[in-house]
Amino acid sequence: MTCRYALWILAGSFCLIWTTARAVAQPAGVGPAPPHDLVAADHPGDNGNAIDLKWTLSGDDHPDFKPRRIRAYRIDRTLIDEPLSDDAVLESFEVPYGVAQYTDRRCRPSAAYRYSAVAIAVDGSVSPPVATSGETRAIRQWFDSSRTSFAVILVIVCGLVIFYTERTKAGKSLHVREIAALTAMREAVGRATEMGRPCLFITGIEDMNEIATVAGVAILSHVAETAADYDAEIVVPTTRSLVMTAAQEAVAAAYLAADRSDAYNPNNIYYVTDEQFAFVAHITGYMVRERPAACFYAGIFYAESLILAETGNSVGAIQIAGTSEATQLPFFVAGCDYTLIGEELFAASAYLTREPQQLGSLKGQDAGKVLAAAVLVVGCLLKTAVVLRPDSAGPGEWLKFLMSTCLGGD
Amino acid sequence: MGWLRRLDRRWIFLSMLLAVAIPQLTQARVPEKPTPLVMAVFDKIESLPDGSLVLISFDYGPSAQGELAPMATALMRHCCLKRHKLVLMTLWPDGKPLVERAINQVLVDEFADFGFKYGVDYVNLGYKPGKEVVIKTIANSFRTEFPTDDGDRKLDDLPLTADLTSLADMDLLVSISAGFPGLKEWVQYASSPLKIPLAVGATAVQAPQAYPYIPGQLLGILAAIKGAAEYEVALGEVYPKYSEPKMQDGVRRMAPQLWAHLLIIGLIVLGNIAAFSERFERPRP
Amino acid sequence: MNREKRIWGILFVLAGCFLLYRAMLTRDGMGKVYLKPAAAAVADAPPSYVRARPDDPQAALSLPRTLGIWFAAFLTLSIFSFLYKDNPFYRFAEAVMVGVSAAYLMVAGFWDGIVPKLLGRLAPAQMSWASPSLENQSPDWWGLVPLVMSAMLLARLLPRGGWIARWPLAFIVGTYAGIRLISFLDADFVSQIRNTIVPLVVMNQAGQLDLWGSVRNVLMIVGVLSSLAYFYFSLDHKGAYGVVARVGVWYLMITFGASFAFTVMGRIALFASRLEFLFDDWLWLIDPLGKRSDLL
Amino acid sequence: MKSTIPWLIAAVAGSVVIAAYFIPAAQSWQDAIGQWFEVLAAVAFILGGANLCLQNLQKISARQAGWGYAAVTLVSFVVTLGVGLLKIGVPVEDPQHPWAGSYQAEGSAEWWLFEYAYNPLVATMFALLAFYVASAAFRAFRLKNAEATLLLLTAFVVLLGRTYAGTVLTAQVPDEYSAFSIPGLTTIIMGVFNTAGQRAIMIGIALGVAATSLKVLLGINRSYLGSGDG
Repeated sequence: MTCRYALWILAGSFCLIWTTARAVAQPAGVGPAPPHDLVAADHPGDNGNAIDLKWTLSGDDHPDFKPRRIRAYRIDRTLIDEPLSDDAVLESFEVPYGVAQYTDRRCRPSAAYRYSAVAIAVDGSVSPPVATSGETRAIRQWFDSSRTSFAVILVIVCGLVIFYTERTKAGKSLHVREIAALTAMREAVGRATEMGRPCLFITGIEDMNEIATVAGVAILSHVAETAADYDAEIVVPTTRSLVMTAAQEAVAAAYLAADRSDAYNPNNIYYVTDEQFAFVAHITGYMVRERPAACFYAGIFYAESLILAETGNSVGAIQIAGTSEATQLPFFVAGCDYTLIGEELFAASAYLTREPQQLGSLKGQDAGKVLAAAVLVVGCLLKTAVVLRPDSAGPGEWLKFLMSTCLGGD
Repeated sequence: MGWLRRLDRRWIFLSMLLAVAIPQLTQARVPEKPTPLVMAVFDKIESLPDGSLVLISFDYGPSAQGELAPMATALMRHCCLKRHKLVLMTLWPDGKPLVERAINQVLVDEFADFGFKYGVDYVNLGYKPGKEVVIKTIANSFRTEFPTDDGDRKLDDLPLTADLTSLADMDLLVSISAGFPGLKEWVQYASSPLKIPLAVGATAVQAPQAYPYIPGQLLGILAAIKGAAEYEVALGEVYPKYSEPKMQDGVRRMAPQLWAHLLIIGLIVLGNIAAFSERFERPRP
Repeated sequence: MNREKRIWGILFVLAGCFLLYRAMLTRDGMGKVYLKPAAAAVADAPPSYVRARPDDPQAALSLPRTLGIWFAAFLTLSIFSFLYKDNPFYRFAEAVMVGVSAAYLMVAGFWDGIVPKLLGRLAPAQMSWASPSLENQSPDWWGLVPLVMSAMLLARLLPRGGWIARWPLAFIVGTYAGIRLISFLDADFVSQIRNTIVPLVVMNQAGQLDLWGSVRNVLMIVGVLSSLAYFYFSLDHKGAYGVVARVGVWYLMITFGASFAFTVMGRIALFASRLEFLFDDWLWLIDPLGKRSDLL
Repeated sequence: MKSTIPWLIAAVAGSVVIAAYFIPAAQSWQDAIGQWFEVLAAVAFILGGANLCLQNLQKISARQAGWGYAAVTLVSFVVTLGVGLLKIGVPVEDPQHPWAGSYQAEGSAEWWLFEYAYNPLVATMFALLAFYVASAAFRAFRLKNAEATLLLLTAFVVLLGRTYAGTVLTAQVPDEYSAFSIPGLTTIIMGVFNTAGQRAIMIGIALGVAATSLKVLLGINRSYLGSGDG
């Protein structure tokens, strides 16, 4: 205990000497006005490593002062109740002029800190310090409160998907509209069979950590099953080793499901290179030499989309593409026979399987869109009301609730 | 008009070659005028107090160099002129040599008179794998991802980075981006949560994706080679030395651009003439 | 076919003559790289070299880099030749590209991934030969997780036991399903909705109606809603709903047209920079950057 | 059955990650997983590399058509891998740690391959797009129906608006109507129509990703594990 007090005194006097020394170092009366009302508080809903600081700007820090008088604020942090170690005794950070808050994110959980702040003038002179009144500790919380509203949205959206999945599993029938690109897939494989030429399937150029690639592999497994049925050859060059692994599993299983395990050739699903354009060089070379009758692109594509689509077009292949990369959609739309636009890529496997659970998830997606549209409409109307009747409090309150509490904005 | 419908696409290829090669060989130039989105970036760099901390992330590989290198150079030149401190990094594995090249070209060679010192005026953090995770991490702490710089020197030993804790210490973030990870990730994980101004240079493909973020989450944008050209012009207006043709890579490349655009517009028109002539010559049954 | 071959033969000979003439018979030649020692940026760094003008007294011809320029020019032309048709040059360049790029990225994966993030974490002291900063760090046993998963993944190479490779794959797909679920809902779903909430009527500073601003906002909201309607799967595109979906398609088409045009720009810039490499670095036909001073 | 355990792994791992997003102490787990994935992807290169070698060796030994090119691929692969892993030609900065230099330091063999093979090849392949854009413009942009016309007109205006030609063509438009000049129209298209379209696409994709992720976690989609049932 005594030891602790000694440390307190030591730290305190150290602070005192240090600040006095600083104050003495420059002629009195030259320094700028200090900031005041420095308050420190635990940063809410975090892992206990941040403390929020707020203060009132120095009297010399005003946008009207030209030239500017204050250059920055320096905040010094003292660790109070732990043995002196070299990294934690005193730490300083600077924030620019005009800023009256800072979140110190380099705190240790539960350690006690004291802060002081000074204003630094443009000429380098320093104001007298202002300090926090007591000690502040960063506390570790269990739930990130800043993400509450998002948690609710997450539960609603996922809940909608699960709800509709369960409902369709229970036998409730549902209707989904036609997507031309998907109907055309079977035809394309059929045509390849007739012409005795291979089908080319590319699952994008990203790895398995992208959901669009997972969706692409799901579509691959259906196309492969059709190909196995029709006895068409399907070739899957990949740009990632993990995708190759997954695609091999998917195609092997598809051949098994079609009872054609004997016809499965693992050599047709192979790795080329991770480099985007080297991969494309290989694919275009393959296309002009082997002249596939059908080309499928499903996954994430970047600039190569147009090279693929144009080359495929020049060899006369039927081309069906789908990507979640909005920037590449125009090229697929211009160059391919059918295109799955954005969300349709993710809906494709549900369409192709026609399994009730999968179709249920589509319904869930639709419900999500209705929700989005409803929030949008309500939000816009509220905002319009606020603009038209700036004096009445009602719409403003509601809008604030919607934007900050529900959508987690500022 | 039958020939037009049966036109071998190699003639189109040839005309594209000529449209770009001829203006290049004759070194034609077309004037440019900076647009507001470019000026927003220019004014920001110009108005930051001298010696501010600017982080430039080279989020592109060699394949996008043609579009992005001129703006990287122009932005770096501007920062050098304002004596801003530069922290350079890349999120793309093949971007690493590009950062080194830019340093050699601009900081070491071109600004040799300014005597910029490594570790004092600029630091090259190099490449770290991890894509968007790197941004998320350095938003809280630089040292978790970058305990050392590219040359394995400890950040604590370099005067410029010794006090650097996180991205929040930066006065301006710049991402020169050709895709993922790039501008979108910088918006999502750095500029939005930390509220630090972010300027981006983007390839033409990326640019439309950036518009939804302006002006809330994005300061401004240099879109493709035109953005670079406009920036060079803006720079040349304030610092006359940079209005010399050899300092204006982007402007120089706008002449082939103009002719190629006109060619493409011409091709669209021709294509439609071909389509209409077909309808005309073969009346519907 | 014969005629085509003859024409190409003549073109090749002409091009060859031109190159020979440029390289041998002109005063300055072409496609050469000169270097000079650079002023060292870091005090104790080994000497490095920068490109120099041929007329610089310190300049020396660099043979590897000169060869490099010629090799790069050859590869560049080989790729462009594909536009005419598939040919042995293109096939050669394609083969080189696949081999070099696959290996280059593997090397990067090894030195930037496996060494610091796997070996360096498990045995930092032993790995300090590759990265001196690891010397004083202590092992991080969490590194065992990726080690075990890697071993499972490599089990695919064994004649039996390939099934165990599905486990790390499932782990990756599962964790990223979680990560993407959250990040897409947060960044794209919620934040895009939030960004789109704008007033239908805009007032200017003076409190008067800003007609143009209002029209913009209305157009924006109509666009987002109708495009969303296009993606709605449960209804056929018929009747009044069909009209809304059609408006959505129009918006999407405008979006695509704009994206297309924007992209064209970039593509041409890239092509221009390749031509610049050929004309400037290799053939020395132009010198926009003044790299060879007034030698041209 | 063979996909049940892997599915459970995926489901548990995914759920834990989602929960971790809301627990301050666990928020860094995502980063750790990201690093594990980097390692795993780097190790997976061995699978890809083995597959690449095997494919090409098969072609060579079977003397398949074009086996010579397979040999070129194999040789360039082995050479690049060798000089990169051995750091051949990397300048030694610190004599105590001769292996500490970067594998792609300027002047090294790997750097040469990057600079004079990898880089020009990749950039040229990318540059081919200029030609394909031109042929697509000729072939695909036809006034077939209302949708195609809109696509075409927009492309037309923006193409013009992004060059000096656009500025010149409508230079006579007075300032108060500048919105109707070509650069003005470009700005409106980008700011209003493009933004609206992009946002709808983004919202749709976010829902699609969420549903697909859920299908992975719930085990409805196991195709990547080789379960043929979707």
